[in-house]
Amino acid sequence: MGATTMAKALNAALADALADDERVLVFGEDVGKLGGVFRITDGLQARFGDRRCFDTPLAEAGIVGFAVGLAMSGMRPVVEMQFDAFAYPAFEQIASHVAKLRNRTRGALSVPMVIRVPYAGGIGGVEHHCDSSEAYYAHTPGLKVVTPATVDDAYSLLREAIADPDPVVFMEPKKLYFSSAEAELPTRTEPFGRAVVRRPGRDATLIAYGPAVPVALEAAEAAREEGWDLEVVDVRTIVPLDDATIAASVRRTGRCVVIQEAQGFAGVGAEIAARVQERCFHALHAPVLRVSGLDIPYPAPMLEHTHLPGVDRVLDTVARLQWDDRPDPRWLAQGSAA
Amino acid sequence: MGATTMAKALNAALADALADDERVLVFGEDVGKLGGVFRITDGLQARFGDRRCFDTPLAEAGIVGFAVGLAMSGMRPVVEMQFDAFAYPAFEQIASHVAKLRNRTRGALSVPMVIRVPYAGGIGGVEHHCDSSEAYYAHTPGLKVVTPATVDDAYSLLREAIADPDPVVFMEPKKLYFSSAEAELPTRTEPFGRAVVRRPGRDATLIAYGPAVPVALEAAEAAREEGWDLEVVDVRTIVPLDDATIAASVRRTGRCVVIQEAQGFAGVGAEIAARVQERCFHALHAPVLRVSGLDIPYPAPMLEHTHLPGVDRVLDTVARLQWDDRPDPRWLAQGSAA
Amino acid sequence: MTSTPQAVRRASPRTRPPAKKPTKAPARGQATTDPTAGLLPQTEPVRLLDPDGTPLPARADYPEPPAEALRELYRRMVVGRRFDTQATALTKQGRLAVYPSSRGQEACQVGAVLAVRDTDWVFPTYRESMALVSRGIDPVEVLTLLRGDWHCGYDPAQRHTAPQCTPLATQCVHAAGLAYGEAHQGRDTVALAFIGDGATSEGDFHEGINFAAVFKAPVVFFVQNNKYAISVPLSRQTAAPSLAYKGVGYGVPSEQVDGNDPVAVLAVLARAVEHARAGQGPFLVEAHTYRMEPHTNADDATRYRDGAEVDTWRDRDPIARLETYLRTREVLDDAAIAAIAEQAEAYAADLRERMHIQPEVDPLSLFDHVYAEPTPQLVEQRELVRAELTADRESEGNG
Amino acid sequence: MTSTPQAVRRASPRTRPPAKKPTKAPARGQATTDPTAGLLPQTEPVRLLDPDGTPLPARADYPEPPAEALRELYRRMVVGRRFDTQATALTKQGRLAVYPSSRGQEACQVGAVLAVRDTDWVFPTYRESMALVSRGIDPVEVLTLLRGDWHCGYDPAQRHTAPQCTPLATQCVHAAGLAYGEAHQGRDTVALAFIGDGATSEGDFHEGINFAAVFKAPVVFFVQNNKYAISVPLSRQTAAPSLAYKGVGYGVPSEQVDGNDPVAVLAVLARAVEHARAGQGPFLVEAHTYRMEPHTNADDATRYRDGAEVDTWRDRDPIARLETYLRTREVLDDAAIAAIAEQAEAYAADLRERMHIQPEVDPLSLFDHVYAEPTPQLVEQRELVRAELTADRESEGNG
Ligand SMILES: Cc1ncc(C[n+]2csc(CCOP(=O)(O)OP(=O)(O)O)c2C)c(N)n1
Ligand SMILES: Cc1ncc(C[n+]2csc(CCOP(=O)(O)OP(=O)(O)O)c2C)c(N)n1
Ligand SMILES: [Mg+2]
Ligand SMILES: [Mg+2]
Repeated sequence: MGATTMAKALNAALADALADDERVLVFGEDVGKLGGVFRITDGLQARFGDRRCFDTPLAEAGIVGFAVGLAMSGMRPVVEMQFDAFAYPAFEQIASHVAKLRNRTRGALSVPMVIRVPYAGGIGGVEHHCDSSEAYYAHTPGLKVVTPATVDDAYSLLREAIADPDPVVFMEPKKLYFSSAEAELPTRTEPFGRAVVRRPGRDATLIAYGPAVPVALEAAEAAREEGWDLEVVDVRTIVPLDDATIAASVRRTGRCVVIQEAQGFAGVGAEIAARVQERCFHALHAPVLRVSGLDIPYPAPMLEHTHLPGVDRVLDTVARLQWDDRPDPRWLAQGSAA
Repeated sequence: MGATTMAKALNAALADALADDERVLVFGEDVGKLGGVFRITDGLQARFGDRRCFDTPLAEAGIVGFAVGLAMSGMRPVVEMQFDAFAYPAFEQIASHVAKLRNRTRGALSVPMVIRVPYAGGIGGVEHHCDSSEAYYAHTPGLKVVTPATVDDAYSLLREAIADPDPVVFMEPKKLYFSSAEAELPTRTEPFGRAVVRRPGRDATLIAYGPAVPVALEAAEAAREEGWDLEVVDVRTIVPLDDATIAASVRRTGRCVVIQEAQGFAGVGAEIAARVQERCFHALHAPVLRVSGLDIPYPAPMLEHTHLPGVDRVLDTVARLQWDDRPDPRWLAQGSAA
Repeated sequence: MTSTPQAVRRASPRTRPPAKKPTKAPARGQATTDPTAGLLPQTEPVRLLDPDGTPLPARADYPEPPAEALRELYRRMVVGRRFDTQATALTKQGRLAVYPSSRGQEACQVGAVLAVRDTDWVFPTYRESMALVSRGIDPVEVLTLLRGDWHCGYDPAQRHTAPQCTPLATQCVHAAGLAYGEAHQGRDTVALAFIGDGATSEGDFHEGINFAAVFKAPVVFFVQNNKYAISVPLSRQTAAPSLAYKGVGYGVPSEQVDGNDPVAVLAVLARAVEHARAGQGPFLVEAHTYRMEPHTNADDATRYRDGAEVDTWRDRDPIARLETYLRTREVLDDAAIAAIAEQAEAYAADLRERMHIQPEVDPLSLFDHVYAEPTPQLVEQRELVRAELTADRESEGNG
Repeated sequence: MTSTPQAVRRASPRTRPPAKKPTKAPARGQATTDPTAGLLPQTEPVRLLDPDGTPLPARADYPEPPAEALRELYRRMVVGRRFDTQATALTKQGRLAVYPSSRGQEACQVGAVLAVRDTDWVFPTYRESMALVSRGIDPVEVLTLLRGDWHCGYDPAQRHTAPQCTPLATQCVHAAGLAYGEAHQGRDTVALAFIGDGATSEGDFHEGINFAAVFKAPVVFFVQNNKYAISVPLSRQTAAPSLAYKGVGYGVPSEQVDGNDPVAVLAVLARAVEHARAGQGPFLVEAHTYRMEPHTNADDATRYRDGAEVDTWRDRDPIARLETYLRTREVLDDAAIAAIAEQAEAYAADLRERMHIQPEVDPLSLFDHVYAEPTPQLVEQRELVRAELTADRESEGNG
């Protein structure tokens, strides 16, 4: 047992999958000799040869479409998109084929594959390198969308994704690549479709996923000083979503804040908020509030802290959960103006 | 004054824009001699010549990227994507350039353009021809997303879109192309950013946009028989969204159902539901409920009526608005199971 | 239709040793140090029969396929055309949502599938219904999507035939991946990717042929240049001398062929398939042909092309051309032709009949194949639909 | 740096009547009926200087640019390289988030921008910082995005220079649209689109050059083939004889040039620009060069290439090559060279100094340019951020 980073855990998951199943192929841009720009595929080509782990021409639709064909031939492709925004050229292949081929063929063809997408910000990256693109995939039926927030989950969810019969968009929070934790690999955590309570609490539930989970945990820690005991739920798999765990938590606490790093409008947080109020209406003492990135293009390094939902923004929002059981003054003016 | 179809209104808007502003160019696949597969550009090439309205190579990223360059040179491109799912190849151009160029250049470059997308179903189309893709654009900061539900709005919003300094994704509900209404063109309706109450009512608010608006109106009509007086709000512009009108309506009625044709998960309806409960929590007698398409690939003609949210599904949902002020039994089982 | 075509056996590397390097003769006598050697197409489309059916002088690069193969080619073209006209008729009777006809393109549709084996994979577009029935797939299955059902009808894995692809050019990349995957697993499968002239403008065509070239994947890219993409003429798709000139930019040998000359199509495709199967990488073939019908039954072709142009191409009918030739060669006579025509009629009658039976489609099947197992959200939605259906039935019962 | 380059004036159609048809001599004596005539590149990259700076025999197709242009080319290359090494140094000091160096590619970076006018549009990638400063744009503006600010620094409309483009190949389509729009409005603007070898594999390269060809838009596509896309060698991008062979597939005349021969780069680009400006449509140029530094300062090139390879290219240094030649021609002497080196030092010193001043960036400016006017939602979010900032200031005041 020793400290491992998320990057290393992902690397180990790929290596173990390559070792266990010869149908697994790892490919993409710079995944070979270089080991990927984040070194997630480090050493794989050296160990498994360039038939199992290889570089492709620089073309993301090509990479995903090639994976579709490979899956049709019985292989299990695991492809890397170099950065979030650089998966957009593959959007048609993903939305119109990867997501739909099983359905279109009544299951005669399935295209099990993993599309690994390093995503979100917090690493001082320049534009196009920090997009939070999970909602695009989550809104597309036929895709599973998974995002680990812990080292153990990184390993376990990636193994599960590779073994899954369905295509999985595997969203890796870049800023957590070098987060580390004690972990004994291989490890097996809860399966797809299960959210996990990362911190129990009684006063309100913070629901988060991916890069927002550490923020939620930090906020919960800080909230103790303000006298709030906050529960933190890590969503883990956005599709399929674990309604049961989420609703059970909010029914217990009666208050809920959903946290996501992505721009807020029509994002995954909106879905979670909408579901929570549908399912927990009578248990709620306050509206479900959301904390998210701003509805702006991801800003460059100097201003990313302004964009990113941090502990303060979370705590400010928790403070608005109508602890005195009185309406939020914020929306009253607007109501009368209209 | 006479009956006009939405298709004719859109055609008239394009013609008037071409006549009024020589910077306007209309191009895309089959928009020239053919007049577009839905005939929205019918007669434009004949009237304005093939320098103003022309066919391009068959490549959607090319079409949108070409429009970006044209906008940089001072033109006002209006491009047609032939069908919803065929805009996906242009997704990178739209998300990484069209949406961001103004911001990236502090306004020195703007790319005013209209990307017309015939969308949604109800026309017996085969797969890939009926996607509801509005959420992908609505989730992308920097784009305006507009969708008319009436003949007047079709004309007026399209004119406004062409005149707007920002890029507008103009979503045209296919099934309404041949809906007709009395209309005197040119006409000017409420500007971008204004939702409109299409039918006043006291008991609950139905919020809808695009192809769901006629469904909402029909449902409201039918609901009279059940003794419900429903208000119908037509969102019109998804981005920017008119929070004020929406919230004011729900505060008046105390109950709300959001209707969209798209698959529900992480769609625009989720955003609206989340916002409504945030802003109207204390006015709500029941959770904000949603009616949407199923979370499946758009099905082929034989089954589209099962997928599409119709009057019955809306009324069933209205019935669940806890008229007796008792919790919805539906979610209770799940709560206890968890 | 039989399912092991003659042409395939003939082109097989098992019966013919694979050439060690690109077998194509260098065009125009270029020196072998010419970097384009073996990559550029011949300046004129390969043609083995004159439009009137007169054979042209035999050529070494494209030997004529054996008579048996040509007879079978003819038979399938006749049946294929009859299938096609029947499908168009079914749209008028509301039995099909839409049908993209390939009338006029019979030489391409049938010649291409005759050039591959049953174990090879075909990647068709929406236009290839005729090719698929020629490949032996049940016509009702082929028309499943087009009649409004939610799936592609046939079993692609069993038929080695991808679902008919609508998002243009996307299938080119699938073909590259499939072909590479098959080779990776030690199988000598060839992938045959159909694509239209218009679709070559899409980025996915570029990426697909490039992946195939870089990975030396055994793919034959077969462009049916039927001169239009719906209403848009070829001149709006490319300024290249011809689409076959795209190959050299990927290091892919290319050829152009008279797409209304069935003999030439079969000969050129057979060679392309042989090249791919021999491990020499992809091959690009452009067939010059013409779409006699509108884009689909819903299209109005009079808006963008005139009848005179269509008439010119009527004179180059591929079936008549082959018929004349095979009569001359005495491979076919009146009796044989009549017998084939009768087969075609029977085929159409059977199709007509079976298409008049409306398929039973269970609405709840919508949830069966979105994922291997439905998500909890889909299970909820299935219950919702089930309840709606029950309510509908009840209200019908009461109404 | 001056902003009206000599080379541009020389290549202008105002001083030289435009040729009536593609001016390129048919390669390898092909007959004029050859459909590839004027479209294929020469088999060997055009070279006017030997790697050691010795001039090669003069040639009719690519006459040598005038001495004044070459002197200016040299000056800008020296300043450009000094800028580049300074920028790399700034990354080490944490003044730049990241910097993609173009050291070794000076002939391409400078030669290309010298070939166009100030009113022509340039479409750079992230690699073209040197090209942009050579174009006269303030280096601090050029480095704005890379130092971590949220916008591209310079005013693209005023500079006729698009923001440095990161999503690979996407700028190719913009260049086509811009060039077409300019021509549509009666202006004789040329668009110069930079692109790397790796990025030619993207669909947008295909679509961009195809749109330009079909619309005869005056674009010069300039591929700097520096042999790597980050770690991926050219052999993984294409199986073509060379990237310049892609042109013929679009009907676009193409040329390849020794990208470390500054004289040849300027000569070939000048001709390509002339071709475009004369209304003959786009032109594709591939320059064979080499990226001496890692992909960016964050990259570790030792993982994928060895020092010996880099050393080979060190011997082909474009600046030394031009310097030797211009000394031989007595265009440059020790004094002139020293003066230019001094200019370069002063340029770097000024840059260093100005980059050490941390820019003031107002967080609220994040909302200013998402739309022409912020939406109500953005106004709300701006108020949220304003309140957060106020609270931060207050707690800092109290803390
Ligand atoms: C990505 C994409 N864009 C647009 C369409 C709509 N569309 C269907 S067929 C067609 C024309 C295709 O022409 P071509 O490739 O020449 O093939 P043909 O129909 O002539 O066989 C178009 C534009 C589509 N199916 N996919
Ligand atoms: C669409 C897209 N995919 C991936 C990337 C990540 N990326 C940035 S530079 C680069 C390599 C580009 O190589 P090349 O085109 O040869 O240009 P060079 O960097 O050598 O100048 C990659 C993969 C990107 N910027 N955009
Ligand atoms: Mg065609
Ligand atoms: Mg490169």
